[in-house]
Amino acid sequence: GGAAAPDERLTVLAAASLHGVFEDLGEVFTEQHPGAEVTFSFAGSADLVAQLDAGAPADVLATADETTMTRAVADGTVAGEPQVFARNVLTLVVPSGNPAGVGGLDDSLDGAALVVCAPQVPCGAATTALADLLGVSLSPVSEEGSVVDVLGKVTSGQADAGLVYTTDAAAAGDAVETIAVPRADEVVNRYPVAVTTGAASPELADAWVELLLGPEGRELLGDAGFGTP
Amino acid sequence: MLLRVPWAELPALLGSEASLAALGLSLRTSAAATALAVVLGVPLALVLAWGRLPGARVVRTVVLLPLVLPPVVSGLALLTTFGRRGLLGQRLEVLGIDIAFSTTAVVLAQTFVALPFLVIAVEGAARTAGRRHEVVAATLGARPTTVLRRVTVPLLMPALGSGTALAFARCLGEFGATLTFAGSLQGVTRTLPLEIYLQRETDPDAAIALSLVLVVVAAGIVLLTQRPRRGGAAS
Amino acid sequence: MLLRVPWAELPALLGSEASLAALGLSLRTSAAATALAVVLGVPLALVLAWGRLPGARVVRTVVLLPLVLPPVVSGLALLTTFGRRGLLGQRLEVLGIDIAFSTTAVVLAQTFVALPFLVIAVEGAARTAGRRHEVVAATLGARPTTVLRRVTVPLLMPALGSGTALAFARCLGEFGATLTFAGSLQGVTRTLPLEIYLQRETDPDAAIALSLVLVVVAAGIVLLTQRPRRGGAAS
Amino acid sequence: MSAPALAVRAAVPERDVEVELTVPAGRVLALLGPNGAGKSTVLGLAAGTVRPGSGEVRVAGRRVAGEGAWVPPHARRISLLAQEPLLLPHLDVLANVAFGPRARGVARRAADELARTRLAEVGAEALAERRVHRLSGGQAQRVALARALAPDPHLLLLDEPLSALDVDAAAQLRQVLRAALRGSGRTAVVVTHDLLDVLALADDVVVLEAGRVVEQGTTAEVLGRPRSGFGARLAGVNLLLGERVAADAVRAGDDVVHGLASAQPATTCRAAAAFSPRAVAVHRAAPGGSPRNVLPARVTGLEQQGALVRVRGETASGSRLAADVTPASLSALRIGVGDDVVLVVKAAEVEIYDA
Amino acid sequence: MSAPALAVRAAVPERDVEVELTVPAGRVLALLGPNGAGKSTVLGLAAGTVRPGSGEVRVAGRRVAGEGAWVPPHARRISLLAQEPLLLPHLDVLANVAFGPRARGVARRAADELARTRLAEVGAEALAERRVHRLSGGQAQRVALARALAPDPHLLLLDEPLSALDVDAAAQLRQVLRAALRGSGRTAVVVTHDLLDVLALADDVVVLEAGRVVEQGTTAEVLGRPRSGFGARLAGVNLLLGERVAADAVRAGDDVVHGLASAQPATTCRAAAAFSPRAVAVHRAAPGGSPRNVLPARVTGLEQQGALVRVRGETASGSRLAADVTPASLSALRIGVGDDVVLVVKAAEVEIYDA
Ligand SMILES: Nc1ncnc2c1ncn2[C@@H]1O[C@H](COP(=O)(O)OP(=O)(O)OP(=O)(O)O)[C@@H](O)[C@H]1O
Ligand SMILES: Nc1ncnc2c1ncn2[C@@H]1O[C@H](COP(=O)(O)OP(=O)(O)OP(=O)(O)O)[C@@H](O)[C@H]1O
Ligand code: MOO
Ligand SMILES: [Mg+2]
Ligand SMILES: [Mg+2]
Repeated sequence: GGAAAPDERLTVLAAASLHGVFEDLGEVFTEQHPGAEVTFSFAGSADLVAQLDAGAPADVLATADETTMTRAVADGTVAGEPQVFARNVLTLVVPSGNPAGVGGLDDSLDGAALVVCAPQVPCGAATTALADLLGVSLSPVSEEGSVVDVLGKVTSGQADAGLVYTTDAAAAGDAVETIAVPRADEVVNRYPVAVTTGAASPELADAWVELLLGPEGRELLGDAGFGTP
Repeated sequence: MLLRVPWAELPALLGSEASLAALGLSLRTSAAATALAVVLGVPLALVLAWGRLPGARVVRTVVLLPLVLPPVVSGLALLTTFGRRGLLGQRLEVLGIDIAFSTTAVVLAQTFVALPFLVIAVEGAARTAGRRHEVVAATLGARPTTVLRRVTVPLLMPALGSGTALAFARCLGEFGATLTFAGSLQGVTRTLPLEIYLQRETDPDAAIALSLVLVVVAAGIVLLTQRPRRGGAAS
Repeated sequence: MLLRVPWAELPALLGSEASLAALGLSLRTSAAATALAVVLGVPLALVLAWGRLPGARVVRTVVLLPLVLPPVVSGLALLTTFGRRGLLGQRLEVLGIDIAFSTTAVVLAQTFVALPFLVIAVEGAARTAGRRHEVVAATLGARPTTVLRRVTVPLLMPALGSGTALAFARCLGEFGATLTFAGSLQGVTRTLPLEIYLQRETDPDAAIALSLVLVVVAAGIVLLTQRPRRGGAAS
Repeated sequence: MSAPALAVRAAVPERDVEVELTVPAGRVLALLGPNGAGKSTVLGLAAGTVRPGSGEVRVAGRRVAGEGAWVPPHARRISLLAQEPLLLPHLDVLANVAFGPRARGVARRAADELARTRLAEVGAEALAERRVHRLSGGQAQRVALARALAPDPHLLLLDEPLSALDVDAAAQLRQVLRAALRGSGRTAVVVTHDLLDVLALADDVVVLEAGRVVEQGTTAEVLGRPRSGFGARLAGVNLLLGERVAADAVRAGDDVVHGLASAQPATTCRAAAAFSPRAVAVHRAAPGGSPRNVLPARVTGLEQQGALVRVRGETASGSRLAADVTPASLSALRIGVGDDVVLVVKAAEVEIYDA
Repeated sequence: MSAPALAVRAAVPERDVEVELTVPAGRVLALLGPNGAGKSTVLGLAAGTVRPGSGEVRVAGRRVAGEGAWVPPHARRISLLAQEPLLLPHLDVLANVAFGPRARGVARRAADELARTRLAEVGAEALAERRVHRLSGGQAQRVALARALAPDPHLLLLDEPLSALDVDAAAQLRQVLRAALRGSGRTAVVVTHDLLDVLALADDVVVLEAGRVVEQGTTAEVLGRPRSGFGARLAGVNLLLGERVAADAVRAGDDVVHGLASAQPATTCRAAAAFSPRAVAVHRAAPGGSPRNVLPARVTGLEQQGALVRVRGETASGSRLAADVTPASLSALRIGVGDDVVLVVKAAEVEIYDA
């Protein structure tokens, strides 16, 4: 909580993977809008949509894929057309030192513990698409419910390799080594944003979307490893 | 886990505004929820232990459920009850009360998961102790309120103490129901476990450091209340 | 929650291969973990209740911790102990035992969270009952094993029963530690709560339906073991 | 006349107890009977720890239990010393004794002082600061007694108050109780198995057997002319209960006993014949001569009692009789359990009265 | 000679108990003493439920407790009836009694049969199928006694086995115990407050006071010539313990009592003077005439005992004495508690012996 009561409050519901970028962008925003305070609620995209539907107070919704946003549109909890503000592609990560000697999505994975996202979640859908594209069949030891869980398995060394977003790989820093996957950029995951129907301060919400889509937003997203539309 | 703690950076990690806010919120909500759990749980436990309620088994089952439900399900259950479209929530909204996604919601979620600890501990003790001492006190002229104050509560004190400690620790650790039911707004609903969950995405080291704080606080509370107990009672 | 269940589609939702596999896996691992928790927990509880162990308070605190830790932290704790790079995990791997991503890991995670339920229930009952009846049995010539079999266990049966039921139900509901530690592969490590978590991404209605199954099974188990208890014992 | 302090006319079917008894205000009733006869149950009915299945209980005229009525124990102005001491384990000895007065509103210091007095009376003042689990069996019993006496109740219910006490303590506490009960205008019901307690404490006696009142009257009446087997054995006399076959003879089964009829004319068909064990001689075979009462019996027990030995026997019709003989004559007779003997008693030693 | 069945020479400092006693094989020892004297503690030492702080305990010659040695209760071949019945609440009555034999390896049917026999002996066969929480106090005590007798132990330890029993049951069970203990070659220690138990059951007597053995000997010795106040009060005689001031006189404080010296020459300086309460006359003022023993005292209690009233008094030096008088003479004297009286006893009634 801030010191003095803010004139206006902006509440942003955002996918957990946007945590770092959005916190930074929030600082820029408050500089530009003195007297406004930005509060974030981070959770899985499906969670956010459900919460919004259950009446969570929010001005802006940013999800990690278009499927969940479509659901929010159907619920009538967001106003207007959602706009894509970031793109993400998959990459292969291995624990630092690459103990299993993985070289890519190929035979080097035989006998190694590969972890991917489950097909039900966005990164899993992308994984399936990529495998189809490359004509390989993956036999993962685990299909996780979120990309963070995949990354966690790799950083902790439980798994020998994992398919995650490039942004996640970037955030993990030295804990993992990245192995580029050919044609990965052909399978793109898009991040849409929208102002909610029940927004308490629609002007600020619009301003946030504008900032996100503008140069400052692009720059910060780029720094975090996101592609921009 | 200790091995992986970045000791040098610990002060910085823990001192961040977000961490402090989360810790403060956690302590406040846990205290409130524990108090609520005691107020609701002790009478409930006594009724369950002593009463001959026809529906006692069902009531006990409902009270125990949060203990065993996965966090997501607990959250869903709360949301469908107290949420804006929930059974009770709709009525409350008519009265102008909206609790979902507020600090109240956090307290509610924590009370929900902490209540069974109190009820189990107190009911178990009350059941084993029986009402023998209460009956003796009554035959000496003590009215029910006096019996409660001077016999029942002192006799149940050890159980109540450890039940309360467990309940408080459980409140501190509550995660799933809070996330689903209250959201994760910094300073409002983002408790320590939620902060840890979030930090894990961007800064696993910070997550481990915060986890350690949580473990230490919880362990400290559980440990503190384990006073050496008295020997067997003469009967 | 009941209102939001899509009753018409329920059979189809529950009958899906994924749901059935998850339910089956959950039941099997929970049974194994509960058995393990009983085998480990009962002796531990008796030692804690009766023994004069110098470190009893610390041991009890450690045992109780999983009860109050948030799921992520539990998972992290298991990972740093039994994980491939964990303290014990490394040694096990040298012996050729690799539990990562196996059903064994699920059982381990469930045992970890279920153990405190057994220990609390049995220790509490053993402590309140005292050793009076055990002493009487010994003065009648019963050797310790006989005392355990014919006095201690029967006397603790109600507590053991409800402790086991809670442990089993808790195993069924275990989510966080399994997710963090064991992974999520259909038929191998994806238990019912993990399946619910996943379903929620694509089909919230299905998630609610599965949650309901979980609640009903857990409630049924908790309810079943609440046999009417005996009246006060003559002393 | 004012209402009796206690009137019970109630049944507890699950224990097969069905009693009717009255204790006038200011009197002390001894409640006697074999184990399991229902004595504790009657106290429980009066105290409110047992609910009657039917009937009613009145304390000082007020209906405290019965259809529609229920006054909880604390509101009955009674004090119950139960058969188990059941001291409150979280309080020390002093606080246990002070509990009743405190519960009835006495200030802390006054209650503590009263408690110390009561403890001194039962010889347990040195235990005041002890935790209750560090007491011996008899010490706990004394403290429980002090606690029951402390609240100064209208009606005092004492279940075997002097059991578990050593001879000195029992004698001393009997006096304490006597002082507390007799001449204080207090009403009390005392359950006991000890004749001395009855003699020292009780105005009236009720004997229960198998959940029913089988005898009641003043202490002198019941012990002087017992009409129940239990009363007789307690009083230490032999009793044959049966049909009056003559003004001065009673038949019980096949056993006929002649004696001295009481001065009052007989009014009932049932009659009792009572005689002291000391008046009974034991022979191996029936003797000739004056005694009119000759009862063949089988020896069921031999028991030393003070300087004498008590020979217990049972006749073919099941009458249980006792004879006190000197050890010398016993060894001359050379009898043992199971032997057939003849019990002989002079009619002049037998009293016959209405039963 | 074979080792004694039980030899205790041990201290339990936290209870201030320090005793040394021996029970020869085949004999029955009565353990007597005031409440809190340490009787239950001694049984606990023998049974293995109390650990000695120092010293040792031997059962049949085997060291079962003491530095470095510890044999747990179940391996001692003893059987303990504790002061509280403590029946096993999850078993019915029959299973409680059969527990000991079963634990010692007797087959189920044989154990059940044995249990039924034992239950019949204590008059509780009808309770065999009862759950234990549905027993009355005395019924529970009977079952506990049957249970203690069932395992057929080498050494039987009984803590107040006949308390809480009705007169009939107590008399009957005293016989059961007598049969079980005497002449069976079984060794037993019985704690009791009842003189009848001592007379009926015990070969030897040990009196404890404040955690120490103050008297021991055969039953006849101790009751015939008690050397402790407690023993004397139990035997029902007055006792003055003090210094021998003449062959036939004892001084205790300021009180001097003359009597008949025993045939054996005096060997000790400490001596005892014993006389029956019946031999003591009570006067308001010192009478003239023959009696040589005149003891001024203050009345501390009046107690009905059978046909007589017992007057209890204490002299200025603290000797506690009793006098039995008829109710008629008492009412003639018009004395009450607190009055000063003079107790008079003929020297011919007083026995003087070594203490
Ligand atoms: N569990 C205990 N812990 C500590 N002290 C105790 C305990 N039980 C008894 N005592 C004390 O030890 C002493 C001896 O007690 P013990 O029970 O042996 O007496 P007792 O001779 O059996 O008396 P009673 O006739 O009242 O049963 C007493 O002073 C008593 O207060
Ligand atoms: N809690 C109980 N539930 C059911 N029956 C009981 C209960 N307590 C006692 N009884 C039974 O009720 C009857 C009367 O018991 P009660 O305790 O009144 O006897 P009592 O006269 O006090 O005997 P004692 O001299 O042995 O104490 C007995 O047959 C007994 O078995
Ligand atoms: O928060 Mo848990 O440990 O998955 O119930
Ligand atoms: Mg009774
Ligand atoms: Mg004792």
